[in-house]
Amino acid sequence: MSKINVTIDGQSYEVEVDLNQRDGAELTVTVNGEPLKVTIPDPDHPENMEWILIGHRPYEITVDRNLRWIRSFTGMHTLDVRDREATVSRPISGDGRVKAPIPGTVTRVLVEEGQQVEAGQPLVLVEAMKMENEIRATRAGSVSAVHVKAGQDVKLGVMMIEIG
Amino acid sequence: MSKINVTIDGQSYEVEVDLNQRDGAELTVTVNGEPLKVTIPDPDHPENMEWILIGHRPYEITVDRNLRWIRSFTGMHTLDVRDREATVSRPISGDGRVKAPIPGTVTRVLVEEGQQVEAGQPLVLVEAMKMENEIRATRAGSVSAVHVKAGQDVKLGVMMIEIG
Amino acid sequence: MFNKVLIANRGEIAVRIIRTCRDMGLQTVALYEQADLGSLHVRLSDESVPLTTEAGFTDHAAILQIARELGADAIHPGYGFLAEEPSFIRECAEAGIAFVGPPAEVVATLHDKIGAQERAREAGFTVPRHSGRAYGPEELDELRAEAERIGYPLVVKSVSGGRGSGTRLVRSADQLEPMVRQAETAAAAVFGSPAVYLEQAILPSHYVEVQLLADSHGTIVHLGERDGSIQRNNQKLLEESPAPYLSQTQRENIWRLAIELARLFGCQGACSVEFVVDRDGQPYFTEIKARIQVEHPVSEMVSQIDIVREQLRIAAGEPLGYKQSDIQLRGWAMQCRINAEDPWNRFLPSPGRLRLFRAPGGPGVRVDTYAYSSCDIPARYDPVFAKLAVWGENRFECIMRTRRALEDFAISGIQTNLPLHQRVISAADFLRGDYTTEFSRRPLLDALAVEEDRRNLAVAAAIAYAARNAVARAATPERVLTGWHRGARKLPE
Amino acid sequence: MFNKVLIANRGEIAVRIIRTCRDMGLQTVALYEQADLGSLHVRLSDESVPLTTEAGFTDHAAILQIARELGADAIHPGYGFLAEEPSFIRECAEAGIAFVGPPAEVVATLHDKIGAQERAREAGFTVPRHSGRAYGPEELDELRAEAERIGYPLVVKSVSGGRGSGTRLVRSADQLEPMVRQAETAAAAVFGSPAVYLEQAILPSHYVEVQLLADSHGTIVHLGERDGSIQRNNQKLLEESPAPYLSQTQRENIWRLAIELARLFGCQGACSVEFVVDRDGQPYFTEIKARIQVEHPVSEMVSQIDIVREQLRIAAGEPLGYKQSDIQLRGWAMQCRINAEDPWNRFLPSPGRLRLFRAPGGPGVRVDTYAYSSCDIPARYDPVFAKLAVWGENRFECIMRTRRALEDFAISGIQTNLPLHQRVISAADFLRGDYTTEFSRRPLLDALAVEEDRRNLAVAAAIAYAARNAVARAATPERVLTGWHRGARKLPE
Repeated sequence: MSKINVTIDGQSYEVEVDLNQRDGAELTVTVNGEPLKVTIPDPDHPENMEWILIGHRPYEITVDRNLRWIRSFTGMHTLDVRDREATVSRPISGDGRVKAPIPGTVTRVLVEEGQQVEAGQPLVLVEAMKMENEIRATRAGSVSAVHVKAGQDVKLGVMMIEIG
Repeated sequence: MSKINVTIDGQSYEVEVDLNQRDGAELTVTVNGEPLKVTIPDPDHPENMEWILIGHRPYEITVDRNLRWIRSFTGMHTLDVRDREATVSRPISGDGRVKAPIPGTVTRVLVEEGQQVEAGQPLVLVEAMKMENEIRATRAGSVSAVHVKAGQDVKLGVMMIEIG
Repeated sequence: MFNKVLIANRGEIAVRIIRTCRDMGLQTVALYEQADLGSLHVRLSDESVPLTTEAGFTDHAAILQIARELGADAIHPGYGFLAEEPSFIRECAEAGIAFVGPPAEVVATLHDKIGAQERAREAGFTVPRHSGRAYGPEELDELRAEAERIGYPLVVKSVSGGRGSGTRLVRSADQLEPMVRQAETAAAAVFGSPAVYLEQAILPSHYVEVQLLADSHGTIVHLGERDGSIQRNNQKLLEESPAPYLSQTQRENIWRLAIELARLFGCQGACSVEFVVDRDGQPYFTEIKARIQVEHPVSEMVSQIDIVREQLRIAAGEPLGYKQSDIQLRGWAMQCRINAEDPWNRFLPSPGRLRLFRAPGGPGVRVDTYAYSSCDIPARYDPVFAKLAVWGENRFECIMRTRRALEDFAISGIQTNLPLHQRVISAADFLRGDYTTEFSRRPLLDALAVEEDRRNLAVAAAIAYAARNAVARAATPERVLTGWHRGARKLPE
Repeated sequence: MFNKVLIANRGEIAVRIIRTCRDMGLQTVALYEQADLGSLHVRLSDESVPLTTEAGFTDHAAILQIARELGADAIHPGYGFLAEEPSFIRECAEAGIAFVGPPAEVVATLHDKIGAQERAREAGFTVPRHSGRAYGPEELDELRAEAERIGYPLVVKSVSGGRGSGTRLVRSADQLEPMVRQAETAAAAVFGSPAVYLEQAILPSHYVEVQLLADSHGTIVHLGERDGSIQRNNQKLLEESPAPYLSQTQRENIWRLAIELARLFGCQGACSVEFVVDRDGQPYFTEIKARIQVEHPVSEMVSQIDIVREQLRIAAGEPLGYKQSDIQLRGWAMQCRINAEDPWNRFLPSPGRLRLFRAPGGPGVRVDTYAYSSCDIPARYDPVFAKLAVWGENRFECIMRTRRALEDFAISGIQTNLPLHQRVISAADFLRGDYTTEFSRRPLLDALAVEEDRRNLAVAAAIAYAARNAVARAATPERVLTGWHRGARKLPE
């Protein structure tokens, strides 16, 4: 039995799940204390859980590897998942290291070392998929390092800018 | 370097292949002594070789696990593959054991123990996928055992009839 | 219009009906048996409910119970299962739930095929000679006498039948007994009753059916005719609209007959009036299917009318709102039924897990299916798992496009009848458009490959062999192959 | 007609062109760069040849060499790359290979956008005010003066441009410099030249383009108009035909203007004449695209004419063989461009490997794509990897069906703009059909989910979490979790 607190688009639910109490593909969970029948087509391969029936309602879903979002025909929803019986350490976001979120070519560097920047301020322009894309500051601060220059090809995840 | 004799729909070709002599996805093989350029998109996963370029011509293919047939947009072709540098033992077909080639329900048994049958003679009717399917003798001989009766459900591969 | 429609069916037709319901803004309830949990209709519906009894899709009470509990105000039966079951239609009426199909009495009348032909004959329509009643397995002598009266060749048909199961052609008297026994066995296995009747076989002939829409206010329109002569094992394989061998006069005559027959029987909803047309162009009325047909997409393509939408509108009591002259039939359409069966092994069923499933696309191509990459094709149901429908401005363009689409279909993991379709649309009489029901009775599986393709596929096979060998070697510990292992950095002594 | 067509393009348009070639019985040659080896066009062609030089699809010599070696007698350029390159068209002519598109001089004339507008204005057509010439990055003062003459708001456009890159809206004088710099950077990055010109911005307005077919014998017909007002980042997102806000008089007027303009410029083949239509319904001619457009399927759906086939017929010198009155525009069509980009992360590109790709199907739905389950969406090319085109009898049916088809599209492994499309077709002004180019300038990503869906998805997330935990535990040796291990059958001491 796991007791899990799920916050979706800012709204929280307490869910109790016991995967060992399955009857074939069916399972009863409780949500905020109320029972709810769920059908899991392939619970042994959770990385491939492409869809699920909650009550009678089917959802085709994609769940982020880090459980930060869930996507369905209703769109993408932000998630915060906490296991009430385990200490879950979540990766810390928003540190000052700005990495290339896409592979491409740097077309312009918009900041210099030492410059003050606001969170969300464009730092670098990267051309990828025939589009020019703004890469923005993950937080406010002072630019402590610039690792790229215009014309340079960058791979996914390459460190571009550091904000101190 | 492997020297392979391939007979397809009754026509034989000598093919020399050395997968270690690849240039990226490209590879040169020889067929009946003549060189031919081949492009293999994903040679490291041969079980997933869904398609191949022979010269400039693309083929989407399915190759039988036992190399008995190859299928493409041109249809299905019978294969006989022999490695000239290895002794390849092929499974022996046409023994007297008639197994269920499909799961279904036996609707009628057409032969009795001791009866003489010809190769290709219908032995059992199996209902599957809403169709009645004749299961036929794999060779001529005398029926030495009948393991099923009308009304019985059979699984894939279940022994139904033995011909002595 | 309804609020929520329960679809009492599975497979591609359940997917098809769900799509139109959603296009109309109607909620849907899908049903599934366990074997079908992975099928697409379960995912595409607003609600999906398991059928847990042995009877499954034929369990009237369970289905009506689900409809009531979930508040469905209409039930669409698709084809097969409950589509032509008068008692179920009456139970729907009693439960205050609309049945998407004709009234129970109409279905009952049409279901009695011998009676329906008699009634049509009395009203002046031409029908094939047939036996006056059905016969059980113990009545072989009576059946033989009746066969002599009708004359050979003739067809043995299941009274409970439909969809070709339990139908056998008998060319001469000595074949009668074995063919009747086969038909009885098949009918008993598939429909639960062995009773059969006899009908004059018209050879060679064409199977022609006219697609009709009939509302509850007396308007009946047709959406043109379809040919269904190309069959295998009495199952239609490829259908096209229009029928290529009919003259415009013959065509219009058949349309007129179909509408008159539908009126005679009081048809309502979507129905198909079926004829056998002999070599001289004379149509013989055989039966009316008072439900959606597997091959309805070809009529949708030439008429641009959504037949399922019209079924729902008619069932809700709406008038069609248009006349025959408002309907334009345009271009040409064909449909190939893609079956899970092995053309190289006498078309035995080939259920199993799909590895790859990539449907063709582009202009004029439509695919109806419950399948997708990595889904299961269950052994429990019939082998049609996809339908390829193709439209072209004329028959030539339609054939060329169908050929392209068949080549582009990528399916692995199971065997399918795609190669058979490729042969059919390359056959000379199919290309000429003067084929008959005799088309089906000849082998069609000679290879299409040219010499160069065969050589290239031999190379592909050799590479597959070499690559598999390499993987097998890699899976063997290195030291076994070479005497080396990771810890040994010097030559073995 | 030709024997063998080389397709000098990639992606969905290469697949699209190959399909029609095969429908016409023409052999095809596909080209690919290494990043595209897994794309569908490589597999669906009769022959596929790698492009090995850095220039790839813009390497005239390499492409002509391949065409000669393989005996191609025509080259179809698709859109982008070589579609509007006069020098390449001349080189094709010199090599004796037909170019599927207009003559080099026509393309050169149309490519000079300022010149083309001037010529149209002199012939009496209404055009937006615009700068008399293009300006380099060093001419900001001259550009500023010209901007004052034209007046604000205005649009900065790349002279080499097309497809929206390097286009920026400037609402007031203080924005001019930053927007010009942005446009220059984008234009230099995408097209290799930073030169820009200015055009009066008409706000609010509609983007309307008329699809034409012009043969080499003087016949020009239209296949109706398309709206392209719904954009993101100056890239069209959703197109529809007909344009919902035009009166029949306005519509017929625009058709007539388009045909007159095509005649003025000597267009040949498939081309689109583009207008900006102001609030009063006044159309301003902006430019002519003398090539197949990304959004051509909506015109194919309302006209039932295969535009690629007509391109090939025209290039082979055939007359159209039909008049305007033979063309019936029927129903309504929409197309959604499905892009590999992340709507929750400022639409940054999201290339990568698809895990799942299941396209919607059924009546009235068409998908053009180079993708399939488990293929790669390369980072090297533009983010459009699929196009969903939907037909309905009227606009309401078309919208409902588009909504259904968007919901049924199953794609995982990358992020896509499907959620954005779902918002667009639910927006009130889109539903009313009176939207303008201002539509694109507002946020559209508020959630559509109702409370119950949100709760259900929370449950799904909890189950995904629990299931992953269970697997992670199973992968950890048992003794680590419990203090037990397989060999220890007694309690640890």
